[in-house]
Amino acid sequence: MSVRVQAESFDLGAEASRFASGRTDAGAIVTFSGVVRADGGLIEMEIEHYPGMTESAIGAIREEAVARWSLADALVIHRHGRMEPGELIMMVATAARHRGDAFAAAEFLMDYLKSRAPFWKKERRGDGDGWVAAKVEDEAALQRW
Amino acid sequence: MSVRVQAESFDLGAEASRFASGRTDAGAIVTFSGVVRADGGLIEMEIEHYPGMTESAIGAIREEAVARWSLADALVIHRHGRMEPGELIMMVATAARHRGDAFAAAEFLMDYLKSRAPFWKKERRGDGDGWVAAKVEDEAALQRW
Amino acid sequence: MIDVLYFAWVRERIGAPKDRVETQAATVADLVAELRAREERYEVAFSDLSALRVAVDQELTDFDAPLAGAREVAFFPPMTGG
Amino acid sequence: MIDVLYFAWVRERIGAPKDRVETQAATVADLVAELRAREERYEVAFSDLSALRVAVDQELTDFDAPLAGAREVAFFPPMTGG
Repeated sequence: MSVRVQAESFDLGAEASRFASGRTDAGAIVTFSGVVRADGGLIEMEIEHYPGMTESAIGAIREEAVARWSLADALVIHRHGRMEPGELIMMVATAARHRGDAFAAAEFLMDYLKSRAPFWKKERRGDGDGWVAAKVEDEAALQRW
Repeated sequence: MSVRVQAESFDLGAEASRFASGRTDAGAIVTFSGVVRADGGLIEMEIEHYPGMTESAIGAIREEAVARWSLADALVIHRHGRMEPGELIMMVATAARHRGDAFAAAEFLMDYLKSRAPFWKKERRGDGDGWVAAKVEDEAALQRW
Repeated sequence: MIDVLYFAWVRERIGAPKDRVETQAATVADLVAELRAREERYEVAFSDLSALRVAVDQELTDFDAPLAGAREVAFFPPMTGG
Repeated sequence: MIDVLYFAWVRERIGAPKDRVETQAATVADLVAELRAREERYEVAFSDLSALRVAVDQELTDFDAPLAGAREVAFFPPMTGG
């Protein structure tokens, strides 16, 4: 399964190993993992999503990356629900013949997941809760593709 | 150990897990892994290196990446000796607060390892052996940093 | 009948994740106008459309999009995935 | 006495990984001239300096680099790591 949207945690090492194993066609494998940072007294992060649209939006983004950079493979795992600082939120992995394509495709996937996949992060702190605001630079990052 | 030069194979999953675990300071973790491709009937790849200089050159490249992108951590593992198609040649991992820095630092490390770390690849094929020629585009890639 | 879904702070302001709406609205903007006229909490949630995004049948679109044949419309703030 | 190291096809053409050389060469280029005068295989290995790289005491440098105090000089083709 190349796109997974799940509440459960996942094992980066096991996923990276499985993704990389047995490849003799792709010389370059890139992974990106997003971790909940303990900034400013964060107690917990809760991610809301739009079931149905999440899977189809990520699937479409993945397909575009695979076609655009002739990827041998691409994987996206994204969690929703509650997670604590230090926990993995999501990962992407890309496999390509050459490193330039694997890096570009991974960055493309991340830029699109940030601003075009229907997830919303809420932070729980000692002094209350708050929705994370979208960053202007994340929207701007899409312009380069 | 943040720089390892070794003949032994390594476990991408275990390395990635160890590198990522327990981070609450860095929200973004990037790994790159290089795999021996089975192109054109490749039977085996043999990598020669310059003991002593290899470690110091990679150490210096790593330090520069850490300083330039304020990385929380960076790891480089590079093998020498013989390896077959499908085997991992090397990996880098970077940890930063934000994804842009983690990606840029990983690409910087790769560009420098390609052209400035003293490794030389020899390919063994059915029709004979040959040293891999340095690519003009790999040397050119250094200009962007 | 259209299912209208709300996410994140839009859901919180409206106080519900979903409405089923009987509407003849031709576009998303027309639907928004109908919702705003309902109650104060809708008026508040939709007061600044520049802070909102919309999907029709699970595809991102804009407020001019036609609603003919649509089964599901969702309103939410800019996404913060990754 | 300086250790002169050869890697990859430079090593193969010279037929040895290392020489210990007694030299008064002031620069890398002077050392190369001395080596080329030794034997045919050195002449062949150093025939095109643009295809070679040099490190003095394990630091990359160029053929104009001075050798005063150097303990180790290495010649090799452009690197192909990663």
